[in-house]
Amino acid sequence: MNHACKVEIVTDAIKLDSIVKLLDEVGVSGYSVIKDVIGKGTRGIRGDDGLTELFKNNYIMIVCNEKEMNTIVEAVCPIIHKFGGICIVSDVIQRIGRTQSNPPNPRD
Amino acid sequence: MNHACKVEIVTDAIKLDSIVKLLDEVGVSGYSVIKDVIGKGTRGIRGDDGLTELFKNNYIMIVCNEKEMNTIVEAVCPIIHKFGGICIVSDVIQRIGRTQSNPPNPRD
Amino acid sequence: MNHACKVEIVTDAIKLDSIVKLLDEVGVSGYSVIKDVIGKGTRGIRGDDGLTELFKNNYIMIVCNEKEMNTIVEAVCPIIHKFGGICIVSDVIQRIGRTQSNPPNPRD
Amino acid sequence: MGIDFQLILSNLSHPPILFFFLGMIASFVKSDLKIPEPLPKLFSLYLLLAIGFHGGVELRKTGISHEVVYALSAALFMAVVVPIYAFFILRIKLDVYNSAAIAATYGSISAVTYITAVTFLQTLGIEPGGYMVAALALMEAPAIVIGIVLARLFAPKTEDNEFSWGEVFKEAFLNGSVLLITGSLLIGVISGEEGWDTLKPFTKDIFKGMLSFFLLDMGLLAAKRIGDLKSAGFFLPPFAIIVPVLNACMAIVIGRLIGLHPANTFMFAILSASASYIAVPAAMRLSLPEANPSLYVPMALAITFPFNITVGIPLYYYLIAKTNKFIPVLLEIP
Amino acid sequence: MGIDFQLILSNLSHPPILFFFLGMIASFVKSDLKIPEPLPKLFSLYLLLAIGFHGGVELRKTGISHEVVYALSAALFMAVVVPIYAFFILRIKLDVYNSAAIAATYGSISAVTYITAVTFLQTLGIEPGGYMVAALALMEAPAIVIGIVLARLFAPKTEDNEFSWGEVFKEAFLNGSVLLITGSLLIGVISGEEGWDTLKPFTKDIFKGMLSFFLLDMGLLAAKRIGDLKSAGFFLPPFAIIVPVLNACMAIVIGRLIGLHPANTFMFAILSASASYIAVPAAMRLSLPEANPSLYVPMALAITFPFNITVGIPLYYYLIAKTNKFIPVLLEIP
Amino acid sequence: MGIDFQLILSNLSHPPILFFFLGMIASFVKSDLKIPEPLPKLFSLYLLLAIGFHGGVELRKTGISHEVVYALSAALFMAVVVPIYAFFILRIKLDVYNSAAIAATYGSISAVTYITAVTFLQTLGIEPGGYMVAALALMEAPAIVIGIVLARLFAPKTEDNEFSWGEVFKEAFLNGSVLLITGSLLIGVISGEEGWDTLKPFTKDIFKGMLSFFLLDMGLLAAKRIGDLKSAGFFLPPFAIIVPVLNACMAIVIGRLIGLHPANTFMFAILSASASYIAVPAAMRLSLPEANPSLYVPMALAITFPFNITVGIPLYYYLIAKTNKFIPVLLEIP
Ligand SMILES: Nc1ncnc2c1ncn2[C@@H]1O[C@H](COP(=O)(O)O)[C@@H](O)[C@H]1O
Ligand SMILES: Nc1ncnc2c1ncn2[C@@H]1O[C@H](COP(=O)(O)O)[C@@H](O)[C@H]1O
Ligand SMILES: Nc1ncnc2c1ncn2[C@@H]1O[C@H](COP(=O)(O)O)[C@@H](O)[C@H]1O
Ligand code: NA
Ligand code: NA
Ligand code: NA
Repeated sequence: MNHACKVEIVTDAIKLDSIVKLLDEVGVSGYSVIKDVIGKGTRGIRGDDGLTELFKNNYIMIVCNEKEMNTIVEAVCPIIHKFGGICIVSDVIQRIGRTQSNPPNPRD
Repeated sequence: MNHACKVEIVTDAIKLDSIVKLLDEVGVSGYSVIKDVIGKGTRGIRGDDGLTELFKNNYIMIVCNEKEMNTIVEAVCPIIHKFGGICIVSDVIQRIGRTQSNPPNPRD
Repeated sequence: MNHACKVEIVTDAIKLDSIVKLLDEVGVSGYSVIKDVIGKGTRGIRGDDGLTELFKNNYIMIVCNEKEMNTIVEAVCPIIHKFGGICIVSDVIQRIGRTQSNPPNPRD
Repeated sequence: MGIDFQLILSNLSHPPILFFFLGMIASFVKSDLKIPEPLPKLFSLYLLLAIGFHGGVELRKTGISHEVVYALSAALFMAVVVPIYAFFILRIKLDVYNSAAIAATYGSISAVTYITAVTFLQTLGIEPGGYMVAALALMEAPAIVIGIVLARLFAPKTEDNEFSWGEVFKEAFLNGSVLLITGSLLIGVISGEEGWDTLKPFTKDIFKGMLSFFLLDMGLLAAKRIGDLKSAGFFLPPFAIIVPVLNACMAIVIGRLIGLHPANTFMFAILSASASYIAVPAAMRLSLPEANPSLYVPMALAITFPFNITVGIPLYYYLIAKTNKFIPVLLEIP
Repeated sequence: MGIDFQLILSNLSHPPILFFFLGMIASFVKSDLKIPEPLPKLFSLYLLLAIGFHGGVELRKTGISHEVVYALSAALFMAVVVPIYAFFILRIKLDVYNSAAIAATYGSISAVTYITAVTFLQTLGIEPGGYMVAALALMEAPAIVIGIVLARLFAPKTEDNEFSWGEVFKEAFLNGSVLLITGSLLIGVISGEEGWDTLKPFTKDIFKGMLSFFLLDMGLLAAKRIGDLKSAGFFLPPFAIIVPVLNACMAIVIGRLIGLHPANTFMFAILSASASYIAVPAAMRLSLPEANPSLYVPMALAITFPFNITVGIPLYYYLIAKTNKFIPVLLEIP
Repeated sequence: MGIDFQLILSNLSHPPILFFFLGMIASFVKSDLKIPEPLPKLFSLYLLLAIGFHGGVELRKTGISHEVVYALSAALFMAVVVPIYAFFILRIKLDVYNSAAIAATYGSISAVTYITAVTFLQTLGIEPGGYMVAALALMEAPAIVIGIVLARLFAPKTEDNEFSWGEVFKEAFLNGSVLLITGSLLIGVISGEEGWDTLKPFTKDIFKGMLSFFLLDMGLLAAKRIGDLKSAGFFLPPFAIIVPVLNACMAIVIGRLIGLHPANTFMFAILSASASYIAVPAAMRLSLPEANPSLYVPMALAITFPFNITVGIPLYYYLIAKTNKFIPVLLEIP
């Protein structure tokens, strides 16, 4: 089924390139990145110090279908276990974009 | 029904003003904007170059009810088809704010 | 039940410290913060002026279980009523991180 | 009046002021010119550091004379009296919270107004005493505390349990701008002439360029905030001009009575006339969230600040020149 | 040719140009060196302010002579003619939208190219007339309007109801860089020598350092954009070199015909040869979203800009020196 | 000892050091003073560019003498030896990953420590050789590679397939700060005296002001990181002072043995004593994510850096002055 999902990843800014490469391999139609994200997790507080990017996270959001979602989640898992961060998946009930006609709205 | 939704829009930073105007016309109670968003989509990679805002996106989030959501989605559609970007709608199960009493939690 | 939720809070940047303190008291496993958020709500337009942080919001996202979610929502409520902002809760269908084994996927 | 007019003109044709106008015009014609965050912060931190350091070096030269003590006492006096009298004027039309916040705004000072006034004096070949920077630092915080005290005294009692005096004092006396200017002043005092030679090209030579750049941004900001004043009614805009002029006049009289040098009286007047649009609003937003920042910020930033740097500076200068001989000096400085 | 080669070398060993190369190399070896946002913006705002202000002060000295009027007319002429002829050349291979956008890019100018050329002249001990900064400001906007007009005229009609001429003119004539340079020019004219003395350490002394820093970033950016040109085919890269040289030659002939001083003809040539990678792309993205910014931005930024500052500057200088005596002066400046 | 104490005092009353203390104090009293991102980056890029360029211009003047070759060899020697011996000391208490990361941190250098030491010498009227900047550039990278090699050799083998030597070398030798300082050095060599005159107001005159501003931020940062050290136990804080002093002593002996000028020996000592808190941590986080950045960053930033710029600089200077005559010169520079 072509149902749309949203995958959200927060992880160490240094791994952005790896994740982007990974998404390109999966062949997702697009992604969005917010660069200045701070936070707290198992590795303690990560607060940007303005000088280095050592304690900075990135937020990556991918809207995709369920199949892509599964591939992404699988591929991102080892990065998150090694470098930390979090990845969540949630439901999208409507999607508008150039790439895809709107998927059937699950509400209808 | 007064069910709450979340509309998320990522589009070219240059269209922020148009979308804000549009939201004001719809009469939503509020919105939030994150300015420095980069990403990839049908128009290739959009990574900010620090000098111009040419390759920058904005992220706009609107929490609203279903009726407003439908109006917004309809109005945003042509902008996204012309200037690119993505717009997704998802479910909100609880909402707290000054404007509105919490909608009935669908879980209850 | 150990179901995962996402709590999203947008509120005055000045209250970040209070909310972080509050989250630490609740004992959530982590949170993420995006600092430069502008927007509009009951208190009018809040657009950063580059000089002061007077008209700036923060976005805070917490992935947690339902019990934590209820505690957070309750604790955040008075801050939002006094200082403005919005707080929404939505469903997470899958969660990957160091802290917790993936909760049972509600789809399965 | 002739000389006054020429003073205004010469002040207005000074590059920093012209850049302020350029910023206002850019904003009015809706140009997309903007100085992106955090560049304005860079300029404002620079100006505080430079003015504090300069003041410290000067203070080291003069030492703590009687005049210094008199001037600082007068500064403290104004910083306490202004927010109190302003509060009661404002209560005529406004609720307790907004009155307290606006009163604090006008009781405190604006460092950029001070700096612009210094460059005005310098073009006339006059250099104010370095210790006036200490007066500046001294006048920033008290109004914050007084504003909050007034609000607590007169507001209806509620179960407001979030409030902490510790936080209020921290916000007032340890806020970034107070700390940076006081610290730089001390560094100037400690490192003296030798330190001055080290930093002069940075803190002195490029100073007016940095000020111009910053005033360009202040112009953009001020013009942007003018729109917010629509909700301010007919009472507040005149307040934002009359009270500063009144404060300046009080300062001029006091300065003369205690025998300050006219240049220092002028600086004292401009400090008293100026209103805070950075430190005080930040503190008010935290401690008096019930007050509306769309009132107190645009009043200070979009009315009082432009008024002071364009008309106020030459006006206060003119007043001092004209009135000096009619006011007796009460305290002959030993 | 010998002298040309030496000119190129001496131009290339100039620190700002060397920093440009350093930036390109850093990008090619995939170093993580970067100048984070909004610092490039700080440098570009600074350069516009400084060059505008300097030009204004100079203009005040010379006044509006006949040569000024001639030069500005010639500038306007080029700003109108270039985008039109470029458009029809581009239509051979490209669709209407991309042709219009690229034509506008090459019809407009690049302030940093201008600035680099000024520092080149200065090392030779020559100072161009301050009014050439006015020519710069004048040549920025018209191409934007012409590009959009061309697209409207030749594009297939659709129910495009979003378009507004008001916005086009605003983008063209009130964009940040036009406004800042024009405003600073006026401030220079108003404040004159006295203002110059005030701001000189800021606008003049540290100028080449700021330029070096900025060109470091431009090198990083230019190299990053080169990859985008893969999709540009075989037509556009040569276009991005030939058309600038052609424009420079036209300017050289025109400059001589109307009797401009060679230094000013040189500046006119470099303006004509340069292409916009800030103001025009911003306007095009809004008004002609159908055009592909991955074509017009890298052409201007990754080919024309490096070509002009490395080879173009000494080349045009050499051409003027060689051809000057063969072209008659039509308009004897009174 | 008397002279040492006075040296410490005179070093401490130098404005840049005073601004460092101001930053620490602001952080301790929990002031909201902060230098928002990316302004610290602006200052650090500026300092690297300026120091590299200055060094290059000086190097051009002196040429590559025997002393240069000796000094650079000694620098390379220390950059290799220090991380190795430090690793084995650290293994007493720590696991392989953290030992390797901290060893690399102390094997590499801190450019700001170097710069602060240069300004200390300059106030004494001494100018170190420009080539010591080349030593700085040379000592930044090797420790990164050695740290990672050590970790690979001694860590338990796992199916770690993400690791790539290419990336390690890129991180080590092409990281932004190495590239900027090396590139600026080369630009200094190429453009020489003429280039120096062009950039001097930017790279020299405002240098100490920019350094002061940056040290203000370093003070804020250092104080903020001290809290992280709670988890560091009793072993690491003394390590962060003793090992730098040890390295300085080794450098002082080596410098004398190979006959370096005392000023250059001093710079060599301060380089050896300094620890990296930018380049190395960035590389370690990527290549050894198992190591805890909350150990190696605060050690370098919150202990070693403040120690070096306050006590270390005068101490190493004093040691050189006192020991010089007791150590024989082995290599007489031809
Ligand atoms: N439960 C959570 N909710 C939101 N963000 C989280 C959560 N856990 C971790 N993060 C984000 O992921 C980053 C790295 O997490 P960690 O590797 O666990 O330290 C943190 O700094 C947060 O920004
Ligand atoms: N599938 C997607 N998921 C997340 N963001 C997207 C997606 N597609 C597009 N975007 C965002 O929208 C921007 C413009 O998309 P486009 O117009 O398709 O190039 C991209 O640069 C991304 O930031
Ligand atoms: N309906 C909404 N959707 C998204 N963000 C909102 C909404 N309402 C308020 N906000 C955010 O919360 C901030 C403060 O809201 P308020 O206190 O209502 O002015 C606004 O500036 C917005 O960033
Ligand atoms: Na006042
Ligand atoms: Na052109
Ligand atoms: Na070292």
